[in-house]
Amino acid sequence: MYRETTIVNDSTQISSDGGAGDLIINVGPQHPATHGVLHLVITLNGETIKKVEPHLGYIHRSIEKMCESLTYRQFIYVTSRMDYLSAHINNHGCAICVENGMQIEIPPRAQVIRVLMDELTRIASHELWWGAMAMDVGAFTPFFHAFRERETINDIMEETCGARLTMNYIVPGGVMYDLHPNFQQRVKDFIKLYKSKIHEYDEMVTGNIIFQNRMKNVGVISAEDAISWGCTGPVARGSGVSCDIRKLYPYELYDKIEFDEVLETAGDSFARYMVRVREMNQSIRIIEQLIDNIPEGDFQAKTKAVLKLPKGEFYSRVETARGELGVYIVSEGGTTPYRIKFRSPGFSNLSILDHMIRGGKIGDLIAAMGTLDLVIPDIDR
Amino acid sequence: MNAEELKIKITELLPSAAFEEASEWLTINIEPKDWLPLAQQLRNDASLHFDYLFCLTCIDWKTHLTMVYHLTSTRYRHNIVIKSKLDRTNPEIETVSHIWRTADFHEREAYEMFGVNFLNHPDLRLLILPDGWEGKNPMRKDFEDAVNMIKL
Amino acid sequence: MWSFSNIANNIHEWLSANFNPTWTMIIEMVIAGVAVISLFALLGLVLVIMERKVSAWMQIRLGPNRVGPKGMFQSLADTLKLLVKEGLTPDGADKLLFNLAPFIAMIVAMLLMAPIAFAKNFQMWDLNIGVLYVSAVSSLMVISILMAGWASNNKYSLLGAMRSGAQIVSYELSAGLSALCIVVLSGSLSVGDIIQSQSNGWWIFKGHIPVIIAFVTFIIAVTAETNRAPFDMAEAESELTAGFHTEYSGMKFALFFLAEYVNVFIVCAIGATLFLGGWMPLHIGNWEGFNNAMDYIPSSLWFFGKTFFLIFLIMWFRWTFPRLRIDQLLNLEWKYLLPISMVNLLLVTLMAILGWHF
Amino acid sequence: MMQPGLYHILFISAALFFIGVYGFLTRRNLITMLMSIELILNSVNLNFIAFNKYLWPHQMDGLFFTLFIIAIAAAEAAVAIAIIINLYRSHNSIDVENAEELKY
Amino acid sequence: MSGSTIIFYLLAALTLGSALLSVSTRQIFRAAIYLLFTLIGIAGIYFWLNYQFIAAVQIVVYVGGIVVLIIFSIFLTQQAGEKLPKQKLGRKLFAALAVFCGFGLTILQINQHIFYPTSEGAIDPSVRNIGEKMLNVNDSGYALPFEVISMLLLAAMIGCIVIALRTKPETK
Amino acid sequence: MNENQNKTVDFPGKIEEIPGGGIVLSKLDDIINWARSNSLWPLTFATSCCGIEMMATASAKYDFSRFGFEVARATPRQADVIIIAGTIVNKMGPVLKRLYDQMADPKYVIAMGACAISGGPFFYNTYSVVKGADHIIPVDVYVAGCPPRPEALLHALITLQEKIKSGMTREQIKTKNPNP
Amino acid sequence: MFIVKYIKEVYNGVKSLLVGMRRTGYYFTHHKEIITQEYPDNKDTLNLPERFKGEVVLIHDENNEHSCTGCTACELACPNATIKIVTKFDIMPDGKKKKAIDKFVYHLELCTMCNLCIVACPTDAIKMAQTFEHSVFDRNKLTKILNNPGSKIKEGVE
Amino acid sequence: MGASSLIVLIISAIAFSGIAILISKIVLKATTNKQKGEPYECGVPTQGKTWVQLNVGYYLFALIFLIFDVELVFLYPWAVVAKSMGWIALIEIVIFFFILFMGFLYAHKKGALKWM
Ligand code: SF4
Ligand code: SF4
Ligand code: SF4
Repeated sequence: MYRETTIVNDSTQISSDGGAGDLIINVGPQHPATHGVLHLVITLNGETIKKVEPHLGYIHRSIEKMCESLTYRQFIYVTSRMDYLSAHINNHGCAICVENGMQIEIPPRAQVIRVLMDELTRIASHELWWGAMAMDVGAFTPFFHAFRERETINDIMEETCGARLTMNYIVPGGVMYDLHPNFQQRVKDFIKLYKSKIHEYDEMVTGNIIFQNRMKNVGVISAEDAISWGCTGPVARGSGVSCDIRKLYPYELYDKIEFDEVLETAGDSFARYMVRVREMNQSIRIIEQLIDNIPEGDFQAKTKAVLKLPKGEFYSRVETARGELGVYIVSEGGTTPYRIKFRSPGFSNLSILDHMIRGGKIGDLIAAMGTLDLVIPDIDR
Repeated sequence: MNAEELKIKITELLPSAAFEEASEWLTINIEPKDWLPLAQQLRNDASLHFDYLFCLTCIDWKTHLTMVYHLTSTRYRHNIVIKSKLDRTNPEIETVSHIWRTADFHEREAYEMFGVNFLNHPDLRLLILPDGWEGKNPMRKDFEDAVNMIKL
Repeated sequence: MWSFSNIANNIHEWLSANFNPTWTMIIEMVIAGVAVISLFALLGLVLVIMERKVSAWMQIRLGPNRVGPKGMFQSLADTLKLLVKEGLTPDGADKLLFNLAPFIAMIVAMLLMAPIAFAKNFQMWDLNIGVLYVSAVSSLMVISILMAGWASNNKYSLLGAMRSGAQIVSYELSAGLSALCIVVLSGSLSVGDIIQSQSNGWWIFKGHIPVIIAFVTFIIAVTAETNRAPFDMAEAESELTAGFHTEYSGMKFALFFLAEYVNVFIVCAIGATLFLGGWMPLHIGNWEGFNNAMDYIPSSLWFFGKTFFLIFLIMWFRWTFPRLRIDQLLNLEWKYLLPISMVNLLLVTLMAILGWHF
Repeated sequence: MMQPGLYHILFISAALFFIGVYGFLTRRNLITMLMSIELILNSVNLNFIAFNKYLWPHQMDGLFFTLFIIAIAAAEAAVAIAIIINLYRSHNSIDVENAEELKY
Repeated sequence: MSGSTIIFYLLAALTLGSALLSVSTRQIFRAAIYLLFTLIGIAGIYFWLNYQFIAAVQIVVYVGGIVVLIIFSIFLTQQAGEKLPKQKLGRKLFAALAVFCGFGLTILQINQHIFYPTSEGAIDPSVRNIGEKMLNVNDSGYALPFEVISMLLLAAMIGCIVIALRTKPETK
Repeated sequence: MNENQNKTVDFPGKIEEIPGGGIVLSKLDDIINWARSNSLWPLTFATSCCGIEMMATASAKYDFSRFGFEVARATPRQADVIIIAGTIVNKMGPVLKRLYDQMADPKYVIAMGACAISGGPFFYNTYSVVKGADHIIPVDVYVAGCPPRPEALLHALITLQEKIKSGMTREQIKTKNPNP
Repeated sequence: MFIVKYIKEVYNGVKSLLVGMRRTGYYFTHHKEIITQEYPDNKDTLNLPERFKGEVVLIHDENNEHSCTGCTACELACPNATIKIVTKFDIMPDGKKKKAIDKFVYHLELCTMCNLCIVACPTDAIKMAQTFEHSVFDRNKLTKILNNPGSKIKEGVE
Repeated sequence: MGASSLIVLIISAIAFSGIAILISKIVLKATTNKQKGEPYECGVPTQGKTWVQLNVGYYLFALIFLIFDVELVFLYPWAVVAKSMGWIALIEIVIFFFILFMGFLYAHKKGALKWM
C-alpha cells in the first residue's frame, strides 16, 4: 500500500519579509491551538506580533465543485462535513434553499423538529467551543466538563438521527425520520442537567481572574470593522452589531418564537465569550418553548423522487453557530446545481484576525483566535 | 427602501444599469468599468449605505463569467445584487477590497478558482490552492485534472 | 521505634566492623548512590501516576486503570517505552550542549537532595547553610533550560527558554525572601536547626499572619520556579508547541520530565521543612500527652505526608487554573509578590524581635 | 602529589588571571571581553579567600572583601551589559573595532 | 594521597580547563557555558576550603545571576549564532607570549616569597559569625559597607535603567 | 492479578517453573512490546470532523486515558502514534509526511475515518483530496466509519496494541493475514 | 486610596481562584460524578440506539434469502458510488429470464453512512447495522460482498 | 555523611542519565530520513533565521533581578543573626530596604518593569 506520493506538491510559501529582529513563526498546520489545520505565519518582534498571515487550503476539499455533480438530495450530506459542528444547520440552509426553489411547503411538525435540532446543535457547538477555548488559555479541566453536556446532546442526536456528528437528517421537504419516542423526555433531562451545571462554568472559567485578564481588551473589534470585514455571528454581536439572521430574516418559525438576540458592546475577546455563553441560555429558552408542543402530523412533505429546481438563482441564509451561512444555488433546471456557493461565516471571521491582533502577544493571539471559534473545513470548504 | 425606490435611486446613479427580477432581491447588471464608481456611491451614499458585502462570487457560464456581489445595508436592511459580465479569456474587474474589506479574501478566492483578475488588489496571491496552481482554475466548467479527479 | 536512622546506623556499624574505614566509606557511598537513584526513579513513577490520577478525577474521568492493578504500572510502561525510544538529535542543533542539557538538569535535581531531612536524623548532609544552598543550586536549573532552548535551534524552544529564563529568575527572589522569613524566626540556615526550632509547633501555626503570607508567596513562587501550570510558560502547550523541549525525544526528554517532577518534590519538601516542620510531628506548645502520642507516628511518614500534601496542592493549581500570559506573569512577580514579601519580611523581623510568636 | 595548600591555590588564581588577560587581549567581542574580566575578578577573589584561610584565619577581612567584590562585580556586570546592549541597538554590532569610532 | 586531594585537583582541572576553553572557543554561547563551569569550579574550591557561605554566594551571584545575564545578552545580540571571527595569528601569538611571561614571573615571585601564617586561633567562617561581623557597628564591623553596598546597588539599578531605556540614537 | 485478567493488562513476565525450582522471566522483547503497546502517546493531529470524535474519545465519557493514551504530545518528537483524523488534501500531504518523518522511532499510524482510508465522501469529483492517507505514509490500522464513533477508535487502538504485542511487521501482517 | 485598592484587588483575585479550586476539589472528592464508560469491558452491556448507522447490510432471513431485486436504485441514490450491484440473469423454471443480483459489492471504506440508499430501496432489502468495530490491518478487507454465497431472492418480491 | 555526599550525588546523577541514554542507543536501531533532522515547526519548513536577536523586554528583568539577587545574598547572614541582634539589625535592614525600595519605585516609575 505504501508508495511515495507523486500528486502532492510542497506548499512552502515564503511570505512575511523578516526585518531586523523579526522572528517568523509558523503556527499550524499541525498545532494544538488552531483546532485543525489553519496555518498562520506570524511575524514576531520579541513576543509582540507584527503581522499574522493566514494560509488556508490545508483542508480544502472542493465541496463546491463536488456539489455540481450531486443531485439535490445527495449534496446535502456533504454540507454536514463542511461545518461539522453545526451540521444540522448547514443541512437546514441547503434544504431551505432547495425548498424555496421548488416551493415545497414544510409540514409544521418538521419545522419544529428542525428548529429543535438547530438549537441543540448550537448548544453542542458552543459547549465544545467553550471547552476548547478554556484549553487554549491553558485550563484543561473545563474541556472535560463541557464534553459531559455535549455528549448528552450527542446521544439525543444519535437516538433520533443515527449519527453523532455528521447526521444527514434534514432533507429537502422535511426530515429524514420521525423523532425518536423518548426524544422529548431526554431533551427535558438534558435541560435539567444543563441548568444544574451552568453555574460551574462561571465558577471555573468566567469568573476566574486569570481568565478575565487574559480576555479583557484583547483583540478588540470595532463595530464598523466588524461590518466591513463581514464578520457575523457571535464575533460581530460581541461588537454590538445586530446580525442574527434568526431575527432579521426569520426562516422557519423563528418569528413565532420569542428569544433575545444577544448583544455585547465591548468588542473584545471577553465580550465574544460572553455572547456565546449567553446564547446557550437563549437556545435553551427556545427549546423549552417548543419541546412540549410539537404538533402531530407527518415529518416530511410529499416530494417527487427526483428533485428538479427551476432555472434561476436561489439564496438562503441561516444562522449557524458561527454566524451567517449563505447558500447560493444557480440552477439550470437540471437535477444537479449548476453552481453552488457557500458563503461560510468562518471565512469572513478569519479575515479580521490580522487586523485585530496586531501588537498583541502570542498568548493574545491564541486567546483571540479561540473566541473567533473557527472551524477550518468551514473556511476552506 | 424597497426595491422600487432602490431602482429609481440607482438609475439616477448609473443610467446604464439594467435590472432583472431573477431572485427575490433587486438584481442589477452593469458593465465592469462602471463597477468601481458605483460601488463607492453604493457604500457612501447616505440613503443607500450598503456597508455589508455578504457574498461575493463568480459563475462560469461556459461563454462568459459573471461576478455576483450581494450587498446589504445594516442601517436600512435592504439588499441588492450586482452582476457584471466578464470576458472569459482575460476576465478583469476593479477590486473593491478597500471599500468592503471582506472582499479581500473573497476576491483572492475568486481569483484562484476562476482566474478573475482583480485590478489594484493589494496582494492577489493564491489563498487556498497549493502553489503551482496558477493557470488552472478548478471551479471553471472545463477544468480537467486527470491525476486527482476521478469522475463518477 | 522503626526508623531510617536506625537502619543507617546498623549498616554503618556492620560495615565498619567488617571493613577498613576507606572501604566502609566507599561502600556506604555506593549504597547511598544506589538508594538515591532508586528514590529518584521511584519518585518519578509515583508522581507521574499521581498526577494522572489526580487530573483524571478532577476531570470526572477514571484515568489509567488497565495497565497493571488499577493502572499502577502505567508510568512504568511509559518509562520503559521512553527507554527504548529513539533519542534523536536535530541536525541544526549544537550537539554538545543539546546532549549536555539533560545531564545538567539531572545533576541539579540530584544535588538538591543533599540537605533534605527525610526522617529524624536521616539526612545526607546537614550543611550549616542549608537553605542558602538550596536556593543557590536551584538557580542552576535555569541554565539547563536556557542551554536546551538555545541548542535546539528551534524557534519554539528559543522562545520557551527565554520566557522561562525570565520567569524563573524573577520568582527566585520572592521564594528566597519568604524562605528568609523562617530563617529570621529560627535564627539558622541549617535544615536540622530549622526543624528543631519547630519542636513546639510548626511555624505556620506559631507565626501568625505574616508567616502564612510568606507560605502563600512561597508556594506561588515555587510553582512558577518549577514551570508548572498556571506558570508553564516554558512549555505552553497551546502557544509554543512544547516549549524548550520541543526537539527532545526519548530518554533525553524523559530526563527533563523526571527532573521537573523531582524538582516539584524537592521544593515541596523544602516548603514542608520550612513551614510545616519537616519530619517534626504535630506538636502543640507543651501538651505532653498529645505530643508523645504524635511521636508514635514515624517521622518519615510525617515528612512524606506533608510533602505530598503540598505536591497535591500544586497539582490542584495546575488542573484548575488557566495559564497566565507572560507579561502578566512578570507583573504578578514584580508588582505583587516581591513588594509583599519584602514588607512581609520586615514584619516577621519585627515579630521575631518582639517575640510575638509562641 | 603533595597535600594542596596555599601555593596551589595561588597557582590556580595566577593561571586564571592570565587566562583572563589572554582572553581580554585576543577577544574582540565585548561580551567575551566581559567574560574575561569576570575571570580576572574571580582570580582575585580566590586570592583573598586563600590568604584569609591560610594566613589570617583569626579575622574575616578577606572574606568580606570577597563578598563586596562579588557584589561590585555584579553591579559592574549589569551596567556593562546594559551599555553593551545599548551599543548593539545603536550600532548593530558589539565588536570593539566598530565600537572604537563611536561618537556619542 | 587522600580523597580530598583528588577532589582538589579535579576542581583545579575543571576550573582551569574550562577557563581555557572559554577564552579559546569560537562559539560565544559555548564560551558562556565554559565560563559557567569555571565559576562552578571556583565555587567548588571555596567549598573545599570550607568557606561554604562564599561558595554559595559565588553560585548565586555569578552562576545564577551574571552568567544568566550574559546568556540573555548573547540571545539579544548574537544573530543566528554564527561563530566569532577568527583572530589574527599575530595578535594571538603576541598575547600568548605576553601572558606566558607574566605568568612565569608571577609564579617565580610566589615561589620565592615565604608566607608567614599568624599563630592565632582560627575562627570558623560560619554564617552566624559573618552576620555578626557584618552587622556590628563598632569599627571592626562592616555595618557601613553593608549600607554602602545598598547605595551601590541602587546606583547600579538606576544606571542600568537609564542606559537601557535610552531611546536608540538615530546614528546610522 | 490473574482473576481480573480481562480487566488489566498483566506484566508479561511469564512465570515458568524450572526443574531445579526457581523462575525465569519471558523474553526481553515481550517486555519491550508490552511497554510500547501500553504507552502510545498520540500526536495532536486532527484535520476535520473525525478530529472532533477523537476529542470525544479523549473526553470524560470515553476517556482513552484508561489505556494510557492521554499524554497527547504536540510535538512529533515525543509522539508514538499519529491518528490521521480527517481528510488529507494535496496541500496537507507534504505536511503529514514531514510530521511522520520527524517522529522518533518506533512510530505507528492509525487511519481514522473514510477520508483517511480512501478519501471517503470526497473520493469522486474532487480535485484536491488525497485518495487515502496510505499513499503518503504507511498505515498500521484502518478504522472505517464517517466518523467512527469513539468506541470504534478505542477498538482501533486496542487492535494496534495487539499488533504491537504480536511484534509483527507490516509485511508479515500482509502475508499471515490475521484477523482482523 | 491606593493601598486599599491594591489590597481589594488581591483579595478579589484570590477569592475567584479559590472558587474555582473548590469546584475541582468537589469533583476530585466525589467519584460518583465520574461518567466514564469502560468500552471494551462493557461490550455486552453496550446497547447502541437502533437507528445508529454502523454499516449497510443486506437482510438475509433464516433460509438465506434476501429481497434485493437488483434494481440498482440504491446504487443511483448513493452520493459516492459506495454500492456496486453486479446483476446476472438466472433462468426461471418457467424458462423466462429474471434479473437478480450476482454480487452486492459494498465499499465500507467509502461509505458515509448517509442512509440515502436505505431510503431509496423499494423493497427494504438493505438496512443499517449497529456494528462499529471496523478496525482492520489491510484496507482491502473493507470492501465487502453483502449477499451471502448461495443466497437467492425471496419469493414474491418484485 | 558530609561533603562526600555531593560527589555521590553528582556521580549517581551522571551514571543514571548516562546509562539510560546508552540503553536507548543500544536497544533501538533507528531509521533516518532527510526530513528527520530538520527543526520541527508545525510540519512546515521553517523560514528565516532561528537565532535572531530577541527584544529587550526579557533582559531588563534579568538586570534588575541581578541587583536584587545580590541584595538577597546580603540578607542571608543578616537573617541568621537578626533575632539575636535585635533592634540594630532591624534598623540596618530598614535602611537597606529603604534605599533599595527607592530603586524599585524608580524602576516602576520609568516603566522598566512593564513588558515591552
Ligand atoms: S471520514 Fe467523514 S467524518 Fe471523518 S473526516 Fe472524513 S468526512 Fe469527516
Ligand atoms: S449510506 Fe450513503 S454512502 Fe453509504 S452506501 Fe448508503 S448511500 Fe452510499
Ligand atoms: S438493495 Fe434495494 S435498491 Fe438496492 S438493488 Fe437491491 S432492491 Fe434495489
